[in-house]
Amino acid sequence: RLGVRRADDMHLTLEFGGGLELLFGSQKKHEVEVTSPDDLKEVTMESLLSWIKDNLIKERPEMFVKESSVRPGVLVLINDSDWELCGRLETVLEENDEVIFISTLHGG
Amino acid sequence: RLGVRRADDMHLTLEFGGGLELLFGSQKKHEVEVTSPDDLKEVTMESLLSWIKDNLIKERPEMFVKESSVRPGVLVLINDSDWELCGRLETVLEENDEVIFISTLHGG
Amino acid sequence: IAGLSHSLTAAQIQRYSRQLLLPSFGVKAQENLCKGSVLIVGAGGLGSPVALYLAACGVGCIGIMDPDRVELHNLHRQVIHNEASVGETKVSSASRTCLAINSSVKVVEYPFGLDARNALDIMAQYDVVVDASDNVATRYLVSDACVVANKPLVSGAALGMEGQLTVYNYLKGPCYRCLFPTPSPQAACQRCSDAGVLGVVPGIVGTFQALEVIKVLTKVGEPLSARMLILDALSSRIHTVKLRGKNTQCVACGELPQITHITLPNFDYEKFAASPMSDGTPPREQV
Amino acid sequence: IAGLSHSLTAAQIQRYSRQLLLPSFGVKAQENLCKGSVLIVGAGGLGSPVALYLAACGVGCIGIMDPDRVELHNLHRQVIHNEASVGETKVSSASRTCLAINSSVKVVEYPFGLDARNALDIMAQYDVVVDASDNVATRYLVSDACVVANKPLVSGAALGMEGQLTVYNYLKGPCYRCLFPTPSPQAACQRCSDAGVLGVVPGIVGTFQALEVIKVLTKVGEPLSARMLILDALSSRIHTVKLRGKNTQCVACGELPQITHITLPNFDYEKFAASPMSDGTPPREQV
Ligand SMILES: [Zn+2]
Ligand SMILES: [Zn+2]
Repeated sequence: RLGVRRADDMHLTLEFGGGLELLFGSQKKHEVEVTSPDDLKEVTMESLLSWIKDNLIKERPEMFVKESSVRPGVLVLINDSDWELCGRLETVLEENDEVIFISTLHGG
Repeated sequence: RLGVRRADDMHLTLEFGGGLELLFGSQKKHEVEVTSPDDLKEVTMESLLSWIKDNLIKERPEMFVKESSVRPGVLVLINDSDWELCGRLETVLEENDEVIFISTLHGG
Repeated sequence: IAGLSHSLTAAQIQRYSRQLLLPSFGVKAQENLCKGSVLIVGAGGLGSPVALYLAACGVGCIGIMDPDRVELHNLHRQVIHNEASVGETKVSSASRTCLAINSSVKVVEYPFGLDARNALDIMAQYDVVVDASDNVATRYLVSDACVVANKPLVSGAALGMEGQLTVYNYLKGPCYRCLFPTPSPQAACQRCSDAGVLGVVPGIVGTFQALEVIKVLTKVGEPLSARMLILDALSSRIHTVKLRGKNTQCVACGELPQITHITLPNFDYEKFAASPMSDGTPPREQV
Repeated sequence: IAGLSHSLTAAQIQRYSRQLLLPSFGVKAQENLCKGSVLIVGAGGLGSPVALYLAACGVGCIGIMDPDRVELHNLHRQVIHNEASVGETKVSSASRTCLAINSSVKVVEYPFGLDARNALDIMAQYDVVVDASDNVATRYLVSDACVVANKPLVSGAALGMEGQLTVYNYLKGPCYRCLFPTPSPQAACQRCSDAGVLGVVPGIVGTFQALEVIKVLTKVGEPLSARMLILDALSSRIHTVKLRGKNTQCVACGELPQITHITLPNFDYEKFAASPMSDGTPPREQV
């Protein structure tokens, strides 16, 4: 587990694929404890992205994030469902949610 | 959903594969409400099997159950995990658990 | 089966007997296959198993499109070719293998690449299109052309130890641009010639693509429309995820499409994708 | 790559270059493949893609075992054969296709069935065994023999629109008898000749079996030991589940095994499974 668990921390399982894992030390799966920003009780996808940028990413952040969202070509899945279906950046995450970031592949 | 939901009923998702679905009207997936037997609060795999035998099976029960368990050649998975790992017949089921019964295939 | 009124010959009944036995398949489904047609864009790692299995199961007309010739380093994954076909065009090598397995199907060879000018005319002749290509520019072209020509698109991709598969532009599902309105940055557009690929990975994805084509042609089962299959061969982890539906604002398949049969032929896909359609680009690390 | 001290020839480096590029694969893994050997029991629907992709990726020695001859109704799924090989033994037809793709590998033909007397001697010569057979009796024999000969077993099955795959007798995982100490009742032991099969289903399972063989031979990635891949082609649902570990009471791989190199050769597998090893049984509905 990454990070000491504080009272209102949220445990999430993050996965990076399609090459994105190269930005995270070539590790695909990460069990993390995410603190909800300042007084907000909720962790949204937007706060998760900035948490990842500040705590997890090892190199070339521009290959993962662009402005406040993910860079083009990255598919985001929350519990195996496209985040487009649950409100993209506004999606409110829950304890033990699984979030997958996967870059679309072009090879064949 | 099958069956009227009573207070202490438990909703389960059952799946039959590898040919077993032929005993259940060729329907693979069944969303069911299972009542825990008499005063017991719990639904175990054993009580689920007898519930299935009494309420769901359409033909040739001997091709599904044998004595109080499943007949040889049937693999039982609770939330994608072999029931051998969680106590076979004694396993206590929880709300919204997914139980898969799949007959081993021999063809090739 | 022979007694029923159907169009299968005795030889077809014998050849496809094991499929005809299937309760969920049967004569009507086989007839749909034998009358069906599929265009396979790419005769490489993905296209090999797609063409092999579609010829074997009896798809009436198979179009195969690829500008390249067979090379030795293709053979670890492009199992429709062999040592004797090195130097030959991929489409003629693939066609020979398909006809050797099933001489009753028709194979049409397109020894050149799909481009904005020829896409719509060629696609119009087929029921289903398979994207087995290897570059971003072609993937946008194939998707746009399928939307304009109103054809379902079975799209697969494979690189390294990973694979992805979905059916675009079918039922109420999204198209490629619905998912990716803007292309990935260049550094994320890798080829097998850059990042490498394990042979069986396009093998698994391509065989699965053949399954999706069969289901679209026969209307049997639920194809991967608005769902994506994700394969990680290293951990043998493979699962399907739920995708968004059509984007009403999509420039291709939305309510006010900018990509039409008039504008598509003049669209510069290589410029849009900032990468060429043909192989031979300098290696870049996939991110 | 050429500079490193390794045993690959220039031709091998060129042929396998796209695999050698893989960070997770590399020269050492390719050397393991080229020095590796695999016995494929069955040259049918599953054995076809297994043999094709293992020959293509360079497995040094491939043994193929099957007593049958190629028939027209095999060709919808057994894509290693073709119309010209109808009537020929399946092993010689398969061998020809493998060598056409990769003449640098060795293929050993066994034009007869595995049985209790020949199993141990033959298996002893191989690193990994693949169960691509089509009947219960053979599956128990192959599993028991792998336990006695201490070989990992990549076991696949396909029927109708469904497929299953796991790696038995490897690391701390179970063997076939750990999962199924008693065979299924006869009514549940169906063949493709009874219940039918869609060609791509053994195609997907068999290609996946080739992946598992590669991972066992190269020690790259996590193979499906104590996990099972379950495919339902109708809904394109494919997922892996977690299986029990070794059963210490197992008659084959347990602490006090009754199946040993002494008892195995005299064990009557057809009687135990109440069904014959060869094809041609009367049709029964799969339950
Ligand atoms: Zn669209
Ligand atoms: Zn055992």
